[in-house]
Amino acid sequence: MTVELAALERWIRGFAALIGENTALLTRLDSAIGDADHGANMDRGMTAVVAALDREPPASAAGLLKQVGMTLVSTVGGASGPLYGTFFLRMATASGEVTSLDGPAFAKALRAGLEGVVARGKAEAGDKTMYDALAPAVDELDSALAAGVPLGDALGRAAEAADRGRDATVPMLARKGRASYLGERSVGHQDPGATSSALLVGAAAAAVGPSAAAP
Amino acid sequence: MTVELAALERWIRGFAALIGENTALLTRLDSAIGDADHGANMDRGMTAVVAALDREPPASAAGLLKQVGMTLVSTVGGASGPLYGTFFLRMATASGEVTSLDGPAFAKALRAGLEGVVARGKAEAGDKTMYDALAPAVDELDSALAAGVPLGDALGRAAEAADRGRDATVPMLARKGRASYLGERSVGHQDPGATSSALLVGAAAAAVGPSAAAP
Amino acid sequence: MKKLINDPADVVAEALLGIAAAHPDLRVDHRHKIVYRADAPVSGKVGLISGGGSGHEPLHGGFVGPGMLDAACAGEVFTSPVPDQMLEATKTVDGGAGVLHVVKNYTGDVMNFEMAAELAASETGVDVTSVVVDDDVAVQDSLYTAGRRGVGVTVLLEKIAGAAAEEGRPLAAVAEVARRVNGNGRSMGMALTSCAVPSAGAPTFDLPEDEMEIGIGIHGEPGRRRVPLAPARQVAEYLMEPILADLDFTGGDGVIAFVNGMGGTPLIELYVMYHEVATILEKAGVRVARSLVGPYITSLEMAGCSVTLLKADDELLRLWDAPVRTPGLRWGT
Amino acid sequence: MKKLINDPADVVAEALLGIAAAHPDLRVDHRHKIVYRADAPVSGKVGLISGGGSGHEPLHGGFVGPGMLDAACAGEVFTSPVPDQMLEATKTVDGGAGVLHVVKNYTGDVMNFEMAAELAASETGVDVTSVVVDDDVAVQDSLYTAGRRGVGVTVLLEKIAGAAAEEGRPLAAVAEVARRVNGNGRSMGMALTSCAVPSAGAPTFDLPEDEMEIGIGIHGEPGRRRVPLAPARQVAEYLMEPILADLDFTGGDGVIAFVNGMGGTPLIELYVMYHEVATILEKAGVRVARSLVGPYITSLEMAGCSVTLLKADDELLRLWDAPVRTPGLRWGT
Ligand SMILES: Nc1ncnc2c1ncn2[C@@H]1O[C@H](COP(=O)(O)OP(=O)(O)O)[C@@H](O)[C@H]1O
Ligand SMILES: Nc1ncnc2c1ncn2[C@@H]1O[C@H](COP(=O)(O)OP(=O)(O)O)[C@@H](O)[C@H]1O
Ligand SMILES: [Mg+2]
Ligand SMILES: [Mg+2]
Ligand SMILES: [Mg+2]
Ligand SMILES: [Mg+2]
Repeated sequence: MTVELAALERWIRGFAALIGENTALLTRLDSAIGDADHGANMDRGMTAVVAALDREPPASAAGLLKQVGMTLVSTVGGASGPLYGTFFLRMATASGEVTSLDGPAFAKALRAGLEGVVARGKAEAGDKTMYDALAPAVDELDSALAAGVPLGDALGRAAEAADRGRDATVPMLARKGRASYLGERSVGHQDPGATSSALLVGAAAAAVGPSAAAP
Repeated sequence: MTVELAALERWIRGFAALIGENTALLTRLDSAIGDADHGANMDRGMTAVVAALDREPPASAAGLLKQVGMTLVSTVGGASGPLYGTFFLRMATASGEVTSLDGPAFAKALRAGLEGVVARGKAEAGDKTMYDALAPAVDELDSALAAGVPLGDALGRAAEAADRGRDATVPMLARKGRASYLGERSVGHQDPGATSSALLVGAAAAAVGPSAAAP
Repeated sequence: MKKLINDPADVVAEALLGIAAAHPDLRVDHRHKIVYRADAPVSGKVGLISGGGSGHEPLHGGFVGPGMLDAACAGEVFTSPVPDQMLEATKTVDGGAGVLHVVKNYTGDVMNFEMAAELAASETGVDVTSVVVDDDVAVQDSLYTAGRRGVGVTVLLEKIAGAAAEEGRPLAAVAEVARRVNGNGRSMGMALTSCAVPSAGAPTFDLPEDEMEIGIGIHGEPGRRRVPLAPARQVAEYLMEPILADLDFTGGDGVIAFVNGMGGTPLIELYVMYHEVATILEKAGVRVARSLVGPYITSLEMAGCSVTLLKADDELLRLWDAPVRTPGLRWGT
Repeated sequence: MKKLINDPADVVAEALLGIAAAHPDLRVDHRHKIVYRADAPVSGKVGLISGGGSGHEPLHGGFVGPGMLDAACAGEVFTSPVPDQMLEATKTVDGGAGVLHVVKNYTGDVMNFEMAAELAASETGVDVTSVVVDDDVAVQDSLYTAGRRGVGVTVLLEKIAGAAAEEGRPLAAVAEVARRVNGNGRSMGMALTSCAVPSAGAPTFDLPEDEMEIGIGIHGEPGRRRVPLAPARQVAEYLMEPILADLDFTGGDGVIAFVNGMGGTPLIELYVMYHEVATILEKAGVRVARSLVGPYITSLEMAGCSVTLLKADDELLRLWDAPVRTPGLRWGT
């Protein structure tokens, strides 16, 4: 099972749709421990991404992911712009000029994206950031694939790991980003970036779809 | 029956006390059709008046009324400062350096005060101002005295006329002062200055006291 | 009602202490609550004084300095100052050429300034002339009412007449310029929220979340009408329509366009409003010669804005451009 | 949420249209949302650019002009601008002597400016140096967190570094002055009410009628703690105590004392606060060399204030006094 260019595009469009549906939620989460703009930021960015896809359909995985990354960098701003932007730009570099990625290649690209987020933002596990949703998802994908789970199901497990990671940010004390100013008072709130990241992984699972049941 | 210096002083102190009790009411009325300061203005002024009385007890009717007028002019500001100030300054001039005023003399002094208010503020009957409480009171005092009613009772009737005059401001459309900016929207609200003026006349009646019942 | 104050009764006195501490080139007479130029009186120059209730800052104290006012009298919040203050200010700034009283047209201000002028005439030899500002088109003008309120034009008038005085013109000429500014200026304001007078302890009026007040005064006096909340574009039309209907602003040397913040509205919104105002002016064929955007005549924490247009000629523009050095307006020096 | 805006999505673009119309001596690049000096680039002069989320006006666009910034990049409300904007601004203002990026210490601002600097290095030959402002003592400083926020010192730094650039100093020297300002400045803020981000459509936080937030940031980020409403005197102590504890402000040539309004607080209250701040400084033996009172780095319509102290030496004071001509700060020219 591979991820075709069309599936990548479904992923991105699906993520944009999820962001659109959850704009108010993301902003509300960001009101509690940030500055009430994460929903608007992501929605502005993903709307621009979809517009760019409509305008100039990319011809390769690298082309698509680079277009997404560049568009996010140029339209989102805030902390999430450079972070998600770098995520996709690094994924693009890792993917190369191909029109389909097999499971390991897609997982490798995701890990490269995750490493980009760390390079840019210096977050560690437990800092209460998008990292806490993305990292468990990438880890889960790797181990599921290593255990022979087909890609679609492996992505489903990754999405569940991202959701658990997102939920796990609730009790954390923020050490990065705007929420870190709150110290103790950040405890008890779900991180907005981890929430959008869980949507990102969920959209990937949905775009690739569950693997056909073994006959 | 005459108004002694002590009764004049009781009048002024009694008015100050009534203003103190009604500060919030006067401000509330002024919020509706003005700028929410009539209570504070009058209270600041009458507090200063009482302090001046304590400091320098005046030796004549003119001395007392002038002190009151000057203090109000110097401490109240707004529309009510010059108006009440002029009222008392004109009363002082009309009273002269005496220590007691008989009924007609007191009534004459009040009318001089009223004329001062008109000279300063150009209000006419029905303009929805303090004039609409003061003028009926002064008229009523004159006619009661002319009908042989003793001063104390005549002041009681004047106070009732002031209250009626105050109530009659409710349906009026303001043509003077800040409430005039409201046009039609001033209708239905009681004028704050007419309200404080009714307190002024009521305080005079209380200070002089009802005449002893005929034996 | 949340405010950064101590005792409501001390707000004005304490703010004057703050002004004195923050502006070493101003002097404050704390007894009389007067802010005046450190170099007052300026010999041979017409003195300009104004004053009014506090709560409109920077008006008037923030406009004291070379090129604008010589002194400002601070009344209690929203309450005209008392004649003693204007008398004292008149004496303080008289440099021998007389003193112009700039009076906003409110019954209280007019009467207190009138009494001050009477006192000045009887107690001093100072030549006093008064100019009354009444530019608010929200108010029906009539001989039988208190007339129009003095609002935004006050700022422009104090600047321009101040420049005329600084040039050494005689009292009559400075007064003439001031009256010309008043005659050629019109304003209209609106509010999104109420203000709260500190001593009153509660908002002056209630304004539902989905309504705004058009034609409001600078003391939270109710305006012409309440209307549903509307976009900035519509608000600009509500304000501009009566202004443009009241005076022909086309021709001449253009207008000074002034979008004023009422106190609680952020600057970013005032620029959005200025854009709408400029767009309407362009459509109406009115040329903008100069502009001013910011909170200059405020109403405590009231959210809202006002628009002022002043039809200018070459001379008024030159006086507008002349140097001014006050806390509130400062350029050219 | 009541605002003088049209579509929330257009607030920044329309405000920039207003700025362009109101300030003919500034230029606005509407595509990139950059405000820049009409005479940019100034040949041989170090260019100063800054930028950040909108909603803090006059910061930064209102500080563009001779003696201060060469350009300001406007992000969405409370959202750092994107690298393309800083890159474009860098190219626009480079007069051959390099460009200083003034960055407030927020994760988003830091990362976007970083990417812009990387792009400038790879795409242009422009020499770029960045200075990060982190003066907010409300925030615990640590290697493991995002560090202190950049707040009030930003205004003072842009003025002083701008003067140093105007003098013709080289990039390293301008950056050194800027870092010195940051190292010697501390701030702390508080809020009485929340702000509301236009696109969010609701207040960022709830603050009961009888409470205030101490240590708030300029984006309505919750502060150190909530306490019951208290008089200005007490509020001044809440803000001054951590500032004075963090740095010794005695000695030297005194401080620049800056009481800043958060947007919704009227000027009269800021002067009341300034009086309290000056009183505390006097007791603490800190001499005030210069002062600034007004809304200069705001948080939309949030009511509240912040205090900034900058320990100054003779040189910083001279640079502070140097001429500046911007919409927000203007003197000496
Ligand atoms: N250093 C960082 N590393 C990883 N993620 C971060 C970092 N800082 C912030 N984030 C993420 O960014 C999210 C906030 O994004 P957003 O609200 O769009 O930007 P801003 O904080 O600039 O307003 C946070 O919820 C967090 O997940
Ligand atoms: N021209 C006038 N003549 C008589 N009374 C007046 C006039 N103008 C105003 N008033 C009275 O003054 C009252 C308001 O006083 P106050 O609130 O203290 O002053 P201000 O209107 O300046 O705030 C009004 O209610 C009205 O009764
Ligand atoms: Mg945010
Ligand atoms: Mg009143
Ligand atoms: Mg008043
Ligand atoms: Mg943000």
